[in-house]
Amino acid sequence: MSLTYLEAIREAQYEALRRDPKVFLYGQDIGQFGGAFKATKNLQREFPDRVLDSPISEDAMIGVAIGAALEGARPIVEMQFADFSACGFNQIINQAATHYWRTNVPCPITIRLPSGGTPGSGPFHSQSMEGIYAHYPGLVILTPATVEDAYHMLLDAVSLDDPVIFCEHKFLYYHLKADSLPETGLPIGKARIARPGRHATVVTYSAMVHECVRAADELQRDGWQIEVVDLRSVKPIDTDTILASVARTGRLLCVGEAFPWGGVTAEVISKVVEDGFHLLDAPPQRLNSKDTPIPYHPNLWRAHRPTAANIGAALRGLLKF
Amino acid sequence: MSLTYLEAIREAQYEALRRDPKVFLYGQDIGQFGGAFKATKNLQREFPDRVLDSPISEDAMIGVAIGAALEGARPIVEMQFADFSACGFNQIINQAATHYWRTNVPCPITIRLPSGGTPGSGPFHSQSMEGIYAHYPGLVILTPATVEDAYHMLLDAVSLDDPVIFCEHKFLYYHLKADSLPETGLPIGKARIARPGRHATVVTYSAMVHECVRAADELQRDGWQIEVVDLRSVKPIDTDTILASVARTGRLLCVGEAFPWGGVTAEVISKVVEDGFHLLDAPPQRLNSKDTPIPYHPNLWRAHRPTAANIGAALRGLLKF
Amino acid sequence: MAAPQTITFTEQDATDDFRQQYLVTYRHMLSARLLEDRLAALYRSGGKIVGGVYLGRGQEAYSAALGVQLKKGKDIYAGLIRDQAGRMAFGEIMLDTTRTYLGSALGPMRGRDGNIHRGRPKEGMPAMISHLGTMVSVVTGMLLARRLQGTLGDTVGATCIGDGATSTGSFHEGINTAAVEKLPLVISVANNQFAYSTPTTRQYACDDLVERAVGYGIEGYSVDGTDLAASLTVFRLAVKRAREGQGPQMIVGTLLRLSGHGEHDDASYIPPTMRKTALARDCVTVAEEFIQTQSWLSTAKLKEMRDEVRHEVDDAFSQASHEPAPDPYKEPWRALSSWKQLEGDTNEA
Amino acid sequence: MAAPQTITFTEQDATDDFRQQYLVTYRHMLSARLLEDRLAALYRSGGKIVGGVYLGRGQEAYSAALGVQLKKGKDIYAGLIRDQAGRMAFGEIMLDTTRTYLGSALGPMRGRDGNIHRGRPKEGMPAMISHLGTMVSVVTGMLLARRLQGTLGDTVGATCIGDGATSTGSFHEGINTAAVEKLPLVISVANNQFAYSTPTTRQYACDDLVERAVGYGIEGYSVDGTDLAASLTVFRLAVKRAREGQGPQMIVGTLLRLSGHGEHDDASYIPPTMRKTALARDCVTVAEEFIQTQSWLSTAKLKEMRDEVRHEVDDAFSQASHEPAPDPYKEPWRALSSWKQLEGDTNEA
Ligand SMILES: Cc1ncc(C[n+]2csc(CCOP(=O)(O)OP(=O)(O)O)c2C)c(N)n1
Ligand SMILES: Cc1ncc(C[n+]2csc(CCOP(=O)(O)OP(=O)(O)O)c2C)c(N)n1
Ligand SMILES: [Mg+2]
Ligand SMILES: [Mg+2]
Repeated sequence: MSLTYLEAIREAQYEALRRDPKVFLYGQDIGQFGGAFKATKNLQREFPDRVLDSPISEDAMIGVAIGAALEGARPIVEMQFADFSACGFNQIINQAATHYWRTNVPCPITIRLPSGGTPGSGPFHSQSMEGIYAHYPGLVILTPATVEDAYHMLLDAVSLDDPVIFCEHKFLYYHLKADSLPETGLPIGKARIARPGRHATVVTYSAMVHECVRAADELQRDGWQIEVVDLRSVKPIDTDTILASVARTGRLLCVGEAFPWGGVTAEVISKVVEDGFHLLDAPPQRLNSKDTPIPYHPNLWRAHRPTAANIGAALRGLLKF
Repeated sequence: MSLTYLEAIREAQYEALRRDPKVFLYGQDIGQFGGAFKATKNLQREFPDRVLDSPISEDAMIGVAIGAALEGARPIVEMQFADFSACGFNQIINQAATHYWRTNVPCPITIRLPSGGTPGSGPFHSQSMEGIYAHYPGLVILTPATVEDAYHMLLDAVSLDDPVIFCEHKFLYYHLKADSLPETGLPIGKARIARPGRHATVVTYSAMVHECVRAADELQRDGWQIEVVDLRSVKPIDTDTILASVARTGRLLCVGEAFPWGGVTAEVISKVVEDGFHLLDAPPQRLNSKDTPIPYHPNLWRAHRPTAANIGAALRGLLKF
Repeated sequence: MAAPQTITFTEQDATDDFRQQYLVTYRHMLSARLLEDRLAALYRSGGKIVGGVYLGRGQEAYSAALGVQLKKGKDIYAGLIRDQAGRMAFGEIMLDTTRTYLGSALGPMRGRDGNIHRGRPKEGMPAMISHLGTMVSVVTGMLLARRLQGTLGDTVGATCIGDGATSTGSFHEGINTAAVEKLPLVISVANNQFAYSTPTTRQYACDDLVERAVGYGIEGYSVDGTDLAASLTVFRLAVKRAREGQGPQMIVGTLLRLSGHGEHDDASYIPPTMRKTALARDCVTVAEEFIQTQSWLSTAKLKEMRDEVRHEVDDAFSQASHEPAPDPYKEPWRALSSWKQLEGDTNEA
Repeated sequence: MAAPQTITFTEQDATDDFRQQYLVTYRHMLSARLLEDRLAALYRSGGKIVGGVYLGRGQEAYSAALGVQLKKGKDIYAGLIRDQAGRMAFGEIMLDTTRTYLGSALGPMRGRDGNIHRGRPKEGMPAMISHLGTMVSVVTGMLLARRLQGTLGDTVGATCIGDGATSTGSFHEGINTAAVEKLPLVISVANNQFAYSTPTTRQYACDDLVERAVGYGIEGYSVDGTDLAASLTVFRLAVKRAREGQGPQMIVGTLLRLSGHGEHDDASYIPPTMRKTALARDCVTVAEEFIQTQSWLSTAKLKEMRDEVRHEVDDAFSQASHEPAPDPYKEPWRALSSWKQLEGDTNEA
């Protein structure tokens, strides 16, 4: 058996529906059609009452999921693209995120955000919104980079009693494959050393893990051993694992695909310098997208996001310091 | 003449309307009623056609402003509370922020967000959203801390050809006063040394400037000279002024009222360590609100946000290092 | 879809059962009025009340007439800003109100949220957030979950909204979703002529908001919201039809807010002429007169009821005012229910 | 507010002027169809097209019938996904389309945005963002600014939307705001029975979306969107009434999308039976037959027109395909128009 990142997401939803009759799926075109990316393909056939097509109403979609969760259901909401969650933003940050704290009643919903850029998708079908949601208390933000994590973390998200923003990366959907799925995954909130090394640490997540590993492989040729830490969860952030890595390497580069102001990379760097300043032998660096909307044309798009090439260049700069 | 922060905002709007017939105001209850905080008091009487009450439709309010700007108008939109801008979030970040870059046609709108906490206002009338909007390319985010800045920066916002998120702090509305207004203010994007010092730098903005100055005054008694930098604009950030201050003091504390994950304080720290790592004699520190929604009860509220007391404590920790 | 109807009360509706319901509802109205009068007085005297005070004065009949149709423990009732009466009619206890307003740590919101934002979601009373319109889809989702889990039966979910909030996208999306799912949602619009200071002419352009019902493919009713008899009649009908599976029901009650938006507001923007129209009738007085005309209760009995309620109000205030305020040092400051599980895994929540 | 009307074409409407407009519109329909056929073919052959391709096949009559009523340089036209024909009828040049799809740096979006997201706001053609419903308030704002500045005159603003997008809160807020301001907004709903794969039964519960008009207090019309004559008639009327100051006009055209949602989609979810109904008539064929029945053009003339259009399409594609792609090294990567001013002040944009 071999399956893709996208298939893992489908399988996890299948498994979630199978395990727990309280789970249901809600989203645009997810029923008979199986979703814009086919992440729910055939699931309505298997669970006819628990895979529901919604109107184009992101605000109500989240509101419905919240209400359903209050009555004991376990909704998984698919946003057709992460970008459209902007229309459900208010319900996510003000209703879902505050609910447990205000009322003592938890709000277990999972919101799937097909995230990140692919060539030719443009400013409104390419966004990475993890940094926006992570700013708000009361949300858990997961950003799987591997097929295995896509599967196990989605199942974990559904069983967690809190609202989870599940940022799955569209660029990984089809070409990231695994031969099989391990029985269990790492716990939520734990980072993973994607590639061990000792000269510098790259902290990253989601699709950028693969760009960073590529850059690290490239630097290996020159004898540099770069450690790549895959955050897996951007809220909570596993500061222990990051600090342990920086303690080994003394150098830190943070890479994210989102916009450069604030967000995950700034949060990681701030955490590291607060608690691990003495571990650093060089100024910690960030690499994010450029500070413009995400371009449509692939020529521009490739220059807009971090790639193995400029990650490698940033690393060389860092190592020279 | 003496005027409050709130009156300065009203005066700036009066002046903007007077100077330029293309300026108009749009918002809920801003007409005859003069707005929930009276920031537009009597302005409809003076400019009957250019102060318009809107329906409770934050998404449309921003959309209307964008459309009007494309036709050459200069709208100032009042959100009744910053928190309700969450319902206009999509139009702000996807329509206004991307417009110039996509089409080459600028989108000069000013969105006033009555921001920040006051006792008894609770989770939905107290939010500070500057860090959310600053994440997005294409927006300018202003956070005046003084009466003078409230006035001049609002006028600057209206004359700027880009969308501006104007975060005015409700806690300053009534009790912050100035005797008169200077003829001009600092340019947009320039930070201000609110209080000079040489032992540590506190970078902050909006209402927290005053808490930080209070904390600095308190430490002065023990001989500590704390420099307080008022960012004024959180996007763009005036890194030069910050770095120059850190070069003098070697120590950095960043204070913000917003939630602790990401946001302005993380951005400032990341910028400083990237370019000014060698200037630091101690790990740079952050102080934000607690990572929960903003509490309603004043007892909890006072413990939720940074105050002169815990800013002072953080500074003492930093100075001991 | 049939055109919306205007519902009035006719003498034939005055069954025994109706009389009983009328009197029970009147008592809830009175409770809400006296409780809120006290809140207003406390607010004005300063110090005691934490935060703002938002009253339902003038809307008690319309509000309670819905709450009284529903069963706590079975149905759902999501009251909004001006639904003190409806909440009480549904079964919310007075202490929940006084504790929340007085900032007792023992109230349902424990000082974390306040005034009208209180609720007990596990008892069918969701706790509203401020953002208007957003509760419509939440109640819709509660009903949907019941249907999926096979527990819907003949339960209904009710939610309330003002004229102003009908302009929100959230209202539109929520009601449309409920219509598509044909869920037993009862949506009560209290058209009190103003949204804060904004008159309806700046809020919508149709003649009556009930005209929206047809466009959603749901049943709609108009009613004089100052008239308890008519309000009971319309909500009886609407709740019955919702229970029977006729899908969402929209009721628009016409009335006037007889207070400021909050107690900080003198509502001087309400034209004096409007205060002289039938819209401005005080529904509590109207109901009391109706009771007397029908000879359902004597003046003595009415006074007795009023005294009883006053005592209940006294008790609720006195108990809450002696309770402790929330203590920031005892507050765990954790926004996630699973924080222990997550902190076990890593070093922060 | 009067009840919505269903508009049909009657022979009396066939004035000389109408014939002329019909033929002009038909030519735009043909242009759109042939241009989009080429886009689809290029998409399938791979490599040339940057991004996705979304066609208006089957909607050309309804789309162009609105565009042709408007004057570029005076009115506003915000076309949406399936409005290639309407855009052309309004006056968008073919090169704007081909350049955008082929990723030429010389197109209006310069490679920064693509396909249907193109526009020229300064020429009355706002550039849509993807988030559905959001353009309604933008066009409303454009009209409002004109009124404030005294330049509204008898200009109108038109915006288009699909059945699915009527479920967005943004649509609701935008249209309600236009109604409150009584602005000359023409809102054309193309009910093509599906939103991506979602049938209308999962999108709304009313019988006809035009029933929403009454609830907004605006005028509404239904029309068979496959019929160019009827579509011209309804939009003539609606645009005229908007120009005259009668406020927003909502038109709902019924038709079927004769393509996938995008060219990646085979639309196998459309029931074959539906493909056999009148909804599935190809409006281009219908119009051509009508022209022949009316003897307005000979078969030879029609063929001549088709050849002319084909040449224009050829030229537009050939020119755009020889133009340079955007160069990331020449891109200033600045999202603010005032970046120079702001960088003068500080060290970053
Ligand atoms: C989305 C949103 N925008 C603005 C507000 C601020 N606000 C609170 S109540 C109110 C007026 C509500 O009017 P209406 O819906 O008619 O209810 P009423 O107060 O008359 O009962 C406004 C504007 C809000 N709570 N939510
Ligand atoms: C707010 C929002 N949610 C989801 C989408 C994704 N999406 C793009 S087109 C589409 C279907 C639109 O259907 P309809 O409005 O009927 O227009 P049609 O495609 O049929 O012309 C969807 C769901 C979007 N663009 N915007
Ligand atoms: Mg009202
Ligand atoms: Mg459609």
